[in-house]
Order: sequence, then C-alpha cells, then structure tokens
Amino acid sequence: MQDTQLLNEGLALMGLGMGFVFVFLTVLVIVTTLMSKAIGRFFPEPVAPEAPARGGARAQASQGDDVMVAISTAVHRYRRRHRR
Amino acid sequence: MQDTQLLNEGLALMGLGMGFVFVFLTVLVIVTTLMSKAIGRFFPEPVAPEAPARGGARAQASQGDDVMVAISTAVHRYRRRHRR
Amino acid sequence: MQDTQLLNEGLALMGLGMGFVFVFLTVLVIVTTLMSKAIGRFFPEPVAPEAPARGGARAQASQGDDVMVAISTAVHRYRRRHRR
Amino acid sequence: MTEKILTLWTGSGLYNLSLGQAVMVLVGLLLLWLAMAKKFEPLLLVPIGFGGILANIPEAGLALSAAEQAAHLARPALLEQMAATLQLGLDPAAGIDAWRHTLTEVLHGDVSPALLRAANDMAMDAGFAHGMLYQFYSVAIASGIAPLVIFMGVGAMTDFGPLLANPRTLFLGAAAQFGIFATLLGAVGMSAMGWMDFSLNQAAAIGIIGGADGPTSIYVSSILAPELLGAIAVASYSYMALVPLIQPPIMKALTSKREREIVMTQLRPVSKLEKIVFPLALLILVVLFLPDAAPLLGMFCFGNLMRECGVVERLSDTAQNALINIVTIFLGLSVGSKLMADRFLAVETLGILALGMVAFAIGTACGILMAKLMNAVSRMPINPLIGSAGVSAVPMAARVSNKVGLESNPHNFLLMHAMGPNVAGVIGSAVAAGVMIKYLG
Amino acid sequence: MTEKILTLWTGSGLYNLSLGQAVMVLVGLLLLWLAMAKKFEPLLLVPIGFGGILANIPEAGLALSAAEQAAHLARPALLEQMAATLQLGLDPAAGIDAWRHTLTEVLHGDVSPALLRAANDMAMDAGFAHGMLYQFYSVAIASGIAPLVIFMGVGAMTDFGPLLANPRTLFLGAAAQFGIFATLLGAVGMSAMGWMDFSLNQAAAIGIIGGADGPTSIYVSSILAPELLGAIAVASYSYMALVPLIQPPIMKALTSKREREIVMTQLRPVSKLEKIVFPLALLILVVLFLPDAAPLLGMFCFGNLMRECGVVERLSDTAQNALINIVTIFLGLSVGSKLMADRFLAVETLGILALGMVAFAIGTACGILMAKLMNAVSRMPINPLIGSAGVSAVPMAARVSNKVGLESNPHNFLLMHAMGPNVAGVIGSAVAAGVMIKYLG
Amino acid sequence: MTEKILTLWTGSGLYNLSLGQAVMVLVGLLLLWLAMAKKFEPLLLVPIGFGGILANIPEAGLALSAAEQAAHLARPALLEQMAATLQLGLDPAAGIDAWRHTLTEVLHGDVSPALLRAANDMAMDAGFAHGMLYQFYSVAIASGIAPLVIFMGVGAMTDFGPLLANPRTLFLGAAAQFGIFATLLGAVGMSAMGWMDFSLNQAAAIGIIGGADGPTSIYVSSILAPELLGAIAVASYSYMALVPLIQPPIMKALTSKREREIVMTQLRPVSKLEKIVFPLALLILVVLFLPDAAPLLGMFCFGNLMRECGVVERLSDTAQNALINIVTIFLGLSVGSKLMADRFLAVETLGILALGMVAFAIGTACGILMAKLMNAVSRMPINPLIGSAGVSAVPMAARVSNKVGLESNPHNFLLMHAMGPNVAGVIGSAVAAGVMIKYLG
Ligand code: NA
Ligand code: NA
Ligand code: NA
Repeated sequence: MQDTQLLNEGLALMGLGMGFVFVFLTVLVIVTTLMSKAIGRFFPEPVAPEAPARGGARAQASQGDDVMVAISTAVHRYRRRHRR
Repeated sequence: MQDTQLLNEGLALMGLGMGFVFVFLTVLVIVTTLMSKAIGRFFPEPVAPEAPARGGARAQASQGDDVMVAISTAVHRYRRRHRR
Repeated sequence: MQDTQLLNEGLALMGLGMGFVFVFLTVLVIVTTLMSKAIGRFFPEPVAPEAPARGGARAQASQGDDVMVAISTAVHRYRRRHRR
Repeated sequence: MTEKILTLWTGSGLYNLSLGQAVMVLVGLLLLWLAMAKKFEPLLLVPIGFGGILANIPEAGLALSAAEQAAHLARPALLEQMAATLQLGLDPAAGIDAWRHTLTEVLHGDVSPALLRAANDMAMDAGFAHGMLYQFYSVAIASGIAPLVIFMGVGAMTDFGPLLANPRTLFLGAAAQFGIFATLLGAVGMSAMGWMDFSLNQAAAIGIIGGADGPTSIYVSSILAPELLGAIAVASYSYMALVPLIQPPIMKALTSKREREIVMTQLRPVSKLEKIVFPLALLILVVLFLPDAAPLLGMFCFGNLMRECGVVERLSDTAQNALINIVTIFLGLSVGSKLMADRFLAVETLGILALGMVAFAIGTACGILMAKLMNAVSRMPINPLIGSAGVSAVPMAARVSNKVGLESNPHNFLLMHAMGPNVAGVIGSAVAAGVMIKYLG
Repeated sequence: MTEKILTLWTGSGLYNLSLGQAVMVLVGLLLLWLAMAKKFEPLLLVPIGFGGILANIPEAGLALSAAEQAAHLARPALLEQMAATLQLGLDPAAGIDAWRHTLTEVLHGDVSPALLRAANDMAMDAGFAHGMLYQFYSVAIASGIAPLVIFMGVGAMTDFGPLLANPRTLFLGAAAQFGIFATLLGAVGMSAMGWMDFSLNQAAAIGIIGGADGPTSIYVSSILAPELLGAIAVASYSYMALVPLIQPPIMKALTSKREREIVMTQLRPVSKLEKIVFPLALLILVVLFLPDAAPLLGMFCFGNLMRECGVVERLSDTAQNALINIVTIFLGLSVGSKLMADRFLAVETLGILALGMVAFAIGTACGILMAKLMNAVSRMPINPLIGSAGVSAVPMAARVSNKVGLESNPHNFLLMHAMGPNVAGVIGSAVAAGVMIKYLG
Repeated sequence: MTEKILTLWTGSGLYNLSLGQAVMVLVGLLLLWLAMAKKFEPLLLVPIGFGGILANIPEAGLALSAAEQAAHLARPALLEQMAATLQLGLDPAAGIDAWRHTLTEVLHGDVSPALLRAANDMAMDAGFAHGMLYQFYSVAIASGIAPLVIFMGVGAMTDFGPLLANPRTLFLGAAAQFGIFATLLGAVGMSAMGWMDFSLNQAAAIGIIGGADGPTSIYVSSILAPELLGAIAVASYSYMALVPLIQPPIMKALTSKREREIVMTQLRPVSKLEKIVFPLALLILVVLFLPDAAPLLGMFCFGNLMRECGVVERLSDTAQNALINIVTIFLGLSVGSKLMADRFLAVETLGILALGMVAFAIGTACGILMAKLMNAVSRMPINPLIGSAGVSAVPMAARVSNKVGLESNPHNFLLMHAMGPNVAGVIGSAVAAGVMIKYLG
C-alpha cells in the first residue's frame, strides 16, 4: 500500500518533471528563435567569427607588422620568468 | 530642533573631517618630502626607470641575443596550451 | 618533583618520537626500494626525463616547424594584453 | 614508557583498520587508477579518490565533525553529557559501544542545527576538533557553493553558438532527460519491490545521475540526499567517463546505417549579440517559470555572460581557470569525505551504481529516438547520432556522436552539430533538478 | 496531479512576480547594458547587475537568510515559534501577512546576533536554507573582507611614482574630498528639510560616494549603513564611469584657457627605495594618527609594498590578478543581493543618486580650485586641470584631465601629472572614511 | 566641537601607543627589512612583518575578537554583563582597568567555545566587530586549513626523483629530526630549571622549529600552543633564512676535508611510475602507522600526486601558483596577528628564539653524523655534507650542502644528492609532528 503510494508519487514526479522540461525547453526554443530573428533584423551585426573553445585564444588576428614587438615581449617575459 | 541638531552634527563632522584630511595629508607631504630628500642624500640609488602602469610588464629591456630562446619558449608554451 | 616529571615526560617523548621517526622512515626506505624494484621489473617504462623544478616548464621539446604559429600567438597575446 | 609505545600501536591504523576501511582504501586506489590510467574524468576522480582514502584512515577522523569524533573516542562521562545535550536517553545497561553507536547515528541523522552546535561545542571544549575533510565539506558542499561556482566556470567555458544556430536541438536535450525520470522510477520501483530502501528524495537524487552533469548531481544530492552524495558523485563521474563505452552500442542498435549517414546542413554563423542575449533570455525564463532552478542556471548564465559580453575578460579567465581549479580541488576532496566505509559500503551503493548505468542508457536512447521523431516530422535533416549527445557529459558525448558518425561516413563531421544537444542537455538537467527541488527540497 | 501542476504555477515566478521585482529585473538589465554597451566599470557592474536580477527572482529567495525565507513562506505555527524566539508578540487578530511583515522587518532590522542565530537555526530545522547571495554577502561584505582584499589588489596595481615626484599634489587629493563632506551635509540637510529621512550614519555613507572609490564606499557603507549599500555601490560605480561626462564641463567652467594651457615641469625620476619606503611611511602615519583607517589604508599599503619591494612578485601578481578577480566576482554578486525591490525601490535611492552626482561635481570643483590656489601661492606651475583628478576614480579622472588638457594644447600631456592627485584622492578618501568610522562606527 | 577634536587626539595612535606596541612596530619593520634587504624568506616574512605592524596599531584592534575589543573599550555595564556571561565574578572594589585585564585574560585563555560565542554575541550586539586579522586568523590558521593547503602546494612543487634514486637518504632526513626532540628537551629543561615556564605542549611546539618547515611549525603550534604561534613562526622562517649562516661552520667542524671531497655515484634515472606510486605508498604507510600525521602528509602526498600523475595539470598548476599564493598572503597576515606586544614581548619569546637556533644546529649536526655513520657501515659512498640538508629548509639547505662541497672540490656537484635528504626532512618532521600531536594534541 505504502509502496503503491511511493510508486504513484514517482510516476507523478516523472510526468510532471518530463512535461515541465519539455515545456520549458520548447519555450526556450521559441524565445531563442524569435530573439535570433529580431537580432538578425534589427541589429544585423557583422558576423562574429567562430569563437574558439578556449577563452584565452579569442584575440582577433592582427596584422603582422608588430612581430618584432611580440618577439621582444616574449623575450622579456621569458627572462623575467626565469629570473624568479 | 532635532533637525537643527542633526545639521549641527553634520557641520561639525564636515569641519572635523575636512580639517583632519588636510592635516593628515599635509603631514604626509612633509614626511614624503623629507623621506625623498633623505633617500636622495644617503642612499643615492641609480634611478629606477619609470615603471609602466601594468605590473606584468615590468621586465627590464634585455639584450636581443636570446631571441631564439624566447621563440622556442613561445613555441613550447603554445603547444602545451593547445594540447590540453 | 614536578620538574622531574616534566623532564621525564620530555625524555620519554624524545625517545618515543625519535624512535618512531626512525622506524617509520626505515619502513619507508624498505617499501620504496621494493616498490622501485618491482616497478623496474614488471613495468620497465622508458625512463622519464628529469622533470625540471618549475611545473610551468614541463613542456616537452617540440619540433621547430611551427615557429610561425608561436610568433603569431605571441603577437595576439601581446596585443590582447595591451588593449585591456 | 612501555605503555606509551603500546598507545602508539593501539592508536595505529593497522591495529584499528576495519575491513570496510581497507576495502574503501582499495576503492580509493581504484578510482585513482581509473583517473590516471584510464583518464576517467581525472580532474574530479583524482581528488575524490584521494579524499576517499583520507576519509578512511582509521582513528584520524578527517571526515568527522568534532562531535562525531567525540562520540567515537570520548570517555563515558562526556558521552553522557552529549546525550543529555542532544536530548537522548542512553540505556545504562547497554555497553559503551552501544552508546557510541547511538550517538553516532543521531549526529549523522537529522538533528537540529542548534543541538548539533551545542554537541560540537561540548566536544571542542573537551579538545576534539572538526576533521579537515569535514570542514572542506561544510564550506564547499553543505553550503551549496562549490557546485554552483563550478557551474559558473562551466558556463564561462560553454559556447552556445551551435545551439543558437540550431535551437531545435534543445528538444534532443529535453528528451535525453527521460533517463533522469526513468531512473527515479526505477529507484522507487526497487524500493516498492523491497530490494532497496530509497525514499522519494533519494530516488530523485539518484535519477539526476542520468543528467550526466557532475555539479548538478552534487548540488541536487547535497540538498535532497546528502547521505548518498558519495555514491552518486562517484557514479556520476564514472559513467560520464564511460560514455564512449556505454553509448555506441545503443546508438548503433537504434539507428540504421542510412540514418547514421545523414549529412546535416552547415550551421549558420551566430552573431556576438545573440550569444550575449541568450544567457539573459534563459535567465529571464528561469525567473518567470522555475525559480527553484535559479541558483544552478543563474550561475551558469552568469558565467556564460561573462564569457560572451567581452568586457570582463579577466573575470571570465579567472572563472575558467584559477577559480574553477581551486574549487574543484576542494569539491573533490569533500566528495571523497562521503566515501567513509560505514556509509558507502551499503547495498544501496550497488543499487545506485546499477541505476546510474541504466540512467545513461535510457537517456542516450531517448535522445536518439527523439532525433528520429524530429526527422519524421520535419524537413530539415537531423542525424540521429547527435541525439545521444543530449545527455550532456560535455564534451565527451558530442565526441562520441562524431566518432560513431565518422565510422559510417568518414567525411561527415557531426561534432559541431552535436554540441547543440550537448549543451542543451546541461540546461535540461538543470531544469529537471529545479523541478525536483521544488517538489522535494 | 492537477494539484501538483497548480503548485508549479503558483510557485512560478510569473505568478508571484511583484511590480517591484519586475522593475528591479529591468534595472539589473539596465546596469548590464551600461556595463556592456557603454563600458561603465564593467568589472563591477556586470556582477552587480546580474546579482540584482538574481536577488529579485520571486520565491527563490537567493538574497534572503533562512529565517527571512521562513518569515516569507513558513506555516503559521513556525511563525509563532520564531516570534517567540525573537521575543516578539504577534497580534493574533492581525492576519498572517501582517505577521510575516512584522517578522521580516525585525529580521532585517537591528536584531541581536544571538537571537538572529536562534531564528536561523529554527528556520533551518524546518528545512529552510540561506540563499546563495545571502551567503556570498555574509562572507564577502558583512565580514568587511572583500573590499579590503580588493583594496590590497588596488594597492598592488598603484604606482606612487608621480605622487612621489611631486608630493604637493597630495593637497589636490585632499581638497577633492570636500565633495564627501558637502554631500554629507546635503544628505543631512535633506533630512532636516523633511525630504528624506537619512540618519547621520547614512549621510556619511552617502557622502563617501564622493570619494569615487568603489571599495572604500562599500566598506564604509557596510559598516555605517548596510541597508543603503546597494544604492551606494551602484551610484558609486555608475558615477565613476560617468566621470568623462561629469567632469569636463565643470573643469572648463572653472578655468581660463590660459590656465588650461599651463605646461608643467617634467617629473623627476623616483628611486626604487622611495617607492618602497612610501607605503611604510604612510602606514606609520596611520598608526600614529588615525587607527580607524588602518584596515583600509593598511591593506592598501600592504598591496603597494608587495608591488614595490621586488621580492614577493608572485604574491603581488596573484593579488593583482587571480585574487582580485575572484573577490570582484563575489563582491559584485553580493552587492547585487542588496538590490532587492522592497529595499531598493525607495525614495531614498533617488536621493542617493542625486547626492552622488552632486558629490562628484563638488569634489571636481574643489580639486580645481585648490590647484588654482596653489598656483597663486607657489612658483612651481600647476595646471588646474589636474586638480579634478583628485576625486580619484583611478585612472579615469586622470585621463579626463589629460584629454581636456590636450584640447587646449595638443602637445601638453598631463596624464602623469594627473596620476599624482589621482592616487592622492584614494588616500584622501580612505582618511575621510577613517574619520567617519571613528565618530559614527 | 573642541570635545570632538579632543576625541580625535585621545583616540589617536600617538596618544595611546604603548612602549610595547612601538617596539613591535619596530620589530615588524625589522622583519620587513630582513625580508626585503636580506631576502629572508620574503614570501612569508613580508606578510608576517606587515601583519605584525597592523596588529600593534593602538586602538585599532585588528587582531582582536569582538569580545576582546569590548573588554578593552566597553563601558562598565557591558563589562559586567560579559563577566556574568563568562561566569566570572568581577571584584567591585578593583578598578575598571582590573576588570578589563581579568576579562582579557579569560578571553585569551582556555574559555569554552559556547561561552566565547556568547561573549562575542554580546560584544557585537554592542557594536563591536571582529578585527580583520582576527578573522583571517580564524579562517586560515585556527581551522588548520592554511598550513595544510600550503603543504599541498609544497607537495605539488616537490620532486621526489632524487629521493627515489637513493632512498637511503631518508635516514639522513630521520637523523636530522633529532634537533626537534633535543630542543623539546631543552625547553623542558629550561622550565625544570625555572628559567622559563613552558608546558610540555609548548616545548613540543617549540621543538618543531627544528623541523625547518614553516607550514609544519605553524600547524603544530596552532594545535599545541597557539599562544606561542607568532614567536614560533617568526623563529622558524628566520632560521630557515639563516641556514646559509648557521650550517657551514657546523658542517666544517664535523667533517674532514677528505670527507667533504667524497664524490657520490650519479643518481639513476627514476621512472614516471615510481614517482606516481611513491606518494601513494607514503600515504598508505601513514594510514597504517601514524593516522595523526594524516592531515599534513595526506595533503603533501595529494599535492605531489597531482604533480606527478600527469592528468590534472591544471589543478597542479593552480595548487603551485594561484592557490598557494593566496593562502600565503593570508597565512602571513594571520601569523602577524600573533605578534601583539602584550603576548610577544615576553621572556618566553627570547627562549624560543634561542632554542630555535639550537634546534637548527643540532639537526644539522645529527644529519652529518648520521651520514658519517652510514659511510662507516655501507659501501656506497655518501658525502656527509648532504646530511645537513636533512633538516629540510627546502631548497636552501641543499644549496648550502652543494656550496660547501664546491669549496672543497670545485667539480663535485652535490645539489641533486642533497635534494634527497632535503625532502626526506620534510617527511621526517611531519612524522615527528604526528607523534607529538598523538601524545599531546
Ligand atoms: Na544533462
Ligand atoms: Na577618492
Ligand atoms: Na624537516
């Protein structure tokens, strides 16, 4: 008897939970789609290049004119590290 | 009446606070000046080059003889990052 | 009298402590030696190169073919830092 | 002196080691081996395994509160005082070991915070102190903070681009959550059968394993069933690592070769603004419809917003690196503190391990079936293999989808397509967690 | 089942959203927009804005203590128990909502720590828990720690070189603090007029906005007026971001073109030893003359000493990066927890926003006037434009000085000269904070 | 108004500065000078020295609890209430200063946690708050956490390769611990002579200075003799820095030139697997034989396992950098909080400084003598100079061995050989610490 009740509660929770997950994500699909459309229409930004997975590497490509700056920076940083 | 008292207290605090700030910073000006003079006289260090604003960039300029070391270090570090 | 007791307790703690330290480290010597022998025998790995002291520098040497990648990475990172 | 040496021996681990503790030390070593040799989620399983060993060091009591240590070690007079404080009657006829046992059970059970504090004060007064792992657990997990901070870091590492390019993949992430609820029902069923003795709260916490999200599992079970947290976390991370073994057979069984070869249309580029607005839109939906998921999804969205907004890079970097690493170390050790022999070595643990496996399998299957259903009703083709990524286990499950896809068609790269359901699964299980906390928390 | 679905609805945010909460969600989004689109101090305003939204999620209670949540949600029996614990009488005739309101007010007010702990114990016993943001606030701000750690990081990022090269600029930093005290007087005056109802403590906390230093403002108001902390922090960071708009008109109004064109003598180089001794000298002065500023200026000097001493670079790096970032995240979220609708949406908030603006304007003006005075009495020329940098708002105000200077004379770079009063302003407001805490704390 | 200015003066540091506080400020400056100019363990001595100055700022009470501040500053009525709470009788005839003194002593002494909490509640109720350094100390040291986390970081920085290549060097690390126990005996002897008044617990905590391991010293004295922690930590780090001065004369006195010229056989390469298994083997021995060393050695092994296992590099990096740096800052400041004049300026401090020096000397000597003994009984040659590295003081002592060796034979590099006993000394003193905690903790 109590077992049946536990089972029933489990079933209810399953129905409710699964239902809610679907409803919530459906709403999210709708909102997201609308949002994307609105943005595409009203704020047609220049498309962002695919962000690579690591946050650290997000720097946009830069023109090669300051390679020397970079190298000397690297030298400095290397030396500083190794002096520690 | 109570309002007057509040106002009075506010005025007192203003006078006191502003006065103290000036006295304190005046003393600090004096102490700093004396300190600088004393140091200039008794410990005439070779002057420190202007530290740039960012702590990270404090490395002193280094002679360019180890550019190759720096590059290879950069390579290693780059690879290590991207392997992770 | 109480002083004597304190001294005695100190002596006892010294004997016990020093004895235990030696026993424990002796056991550790034995275990370590056996462990090393067992590993040398059953898992004769290719020897690990001496790890340098700093964790940061553990990157294995890499072939020089991607120096350019490294330089451009350095450039990007340099620029990102300085833009902040 | 002889007496002192004897104390050294009777206080040693070897003298006091119980069989259970020895077994748990081996379990800890097994977890470490899985982490190191088999690369099973090492970032979590190394600290968990090590913490598990530490928690089972006899007499060290690293995972016990001061009061629990006193219950284990104190003289009878103090035990009586503590019992009085805790408003317990100790049977004078029963031996002292019975007293210790009674006190331990009460302290471990559902004692009121005020009484617990009084008991701890009394124990500290007598020179006992909280164990190290107990302190880590209190600060990191009992407060709920560590899983949330990790979730923030995960948010800062998540790229919603693929999901935004194809929002319908959210349905796959929804379907895969059926694993959670089926497992809940399984656990309840086992109890109804009399095989196990899980309460509804415990069943829900077990079910969340099927969400394939470590921090979500830990957060939910710290609220609904802290006594099972150790087993649930271990099952959760182990099965996440086992995804490459568990999923492919199911994926192949439920799909035809033709389905596996479906080529998906390339994802459209997603603008920066969309990526910024998405976490805010998700947050607003949480605000409106499921406040109980607010801590989890709130922190997740916060991390993602820091990532995408582009003006707080230094905070985002820290959230993804130093902060998440620090918290991971302490979270892992804290979870390990729940691997104490007398709690972990119960038949319930076996049930949890079995149910966890089932949860993953069902979630995988439902994700695939949902993808097939969507293929049936919609024009835009979906390769059903990406459905299995809906269980989350980011990014492992997406990689598995890609790999199985490549086996059928070596030119069909599904990885980016699978990332959509993959991150949708994270949202899905957080929503499911919110529903469960709402009804049971 | 229907009942359960109903619970889902009656427990949802949409059902419970009050108008105030909706407004505050919008305020949070506004702060995020200012931070992201307008670059208003994003490091703080992103977490604050997000925290503000989280704090206003209906029913989630993220910013509430366990007892406050119980007061809001618990059954009448528990309310009565809590009232008894708090030594309150609840009018049996009044409705339950009146009871809730009474309890909430008492808990939010000045209740003794022992009673508060008892009430929280009781609520936890009944299954309530501290909200996430409440915990962040307790650890980060109520303890006073987070602003101090941030101040240490700021110290580690501050270069006192320009100040040491020209110590007289300290007078500019002193003069600009008049904004603080004038605002205090303004707040007191508003109360005397009956427009607002600020106590002297509250007036002092509001005044500190004029110091243009976020951590100082937060620290002072966490001590003197925690109930206003949200509004004060928001005003403080917003106006710091608005410095480029607020200051230039005042600067131009108070100076002639000729004054703006004054070229200053180049700063002498400063030796390393001077930079090391300066924070210690400042510390000793604090020791001797204003112990109440010791936490703020002590941590500031400590950070600066770590920076300059050259032997603890790894500590200095951490203080400037990982540590300050971690603390900033939690500080921001904690400040956000003070943006709860029922506390924030008061007429006092408007008063604070207005007064904060006034504070900045007066501070700017006094700094400039002081520079003009110094020019009158001393030979060494001072461009009055650097006086406005004395309000601090590092380094924005110094940049504004430079920019306005360049408009008059494109070859006159004032940036380094303005850095002197800029960091002097930090010291000045910490001193002012110390005086206020001494008399009112 | 005049009265207020007077308050400013009577509340200033200069007015209230006691001679002891002035002396302690100078001691703090001395420590900073040693750290900065002489490079004495700057990572610890900079924060300790600075914290010491902060702790001695008159009237600021940064190192005091709320109750201690109330005892120092509160009105008589509150003092009487606090005394009642603490179950003390205050002699009405004695003056108020006597009351303050009585309360301070009781609060500083061994008061029960429940009473202490009640007293603090009462003080907070009256507007007093815990001082900043007191909070740091509570969280970082009183909990035992900070030294353990630092030990984890040290483990992550330690390479056991040289030790594994020549495990017999563990005997040198064992022998050098004689310094610990000889010092203990010395402290006990001083008390027996009536020169000092050290209890056995205090003597043990002092002895651990001879272990030449900062975190171990701090951990042990936080458990056995928190009242001496300041002096012990200062002695510990100072003498570690003085190793290059203390050790060479002893090393030369105890060895012949011929012995110093002994060339050791090159160390065999050590496999990765050995390095992984070693921390686990050490952990298991701790589990079996000395549970009381579990916190220290457990965290040490955990750090080392993270370093060597190769799958959690990001955790290992964080443990070695951000985390250890953050904890070091707060640990140092917390230690500084124990340099309050009225506690530190006691004759016992001088005794501790003297005994600490003796401890180092004896440890050095015993390490060398043990090496000579091993040379006598074994074939494999050991240069006795590496014996002195057994005191730990990593890596300074190993460098000293190398340097003194090079003086005798410019081609004989002993550094790697000396790293073996060096890290063995870390293990040895942690074991000694475990034994002491077992008997006295
Ligand atoms: Na999931
Ligand atoms: Na300022
Ligand atoms: Na040692």
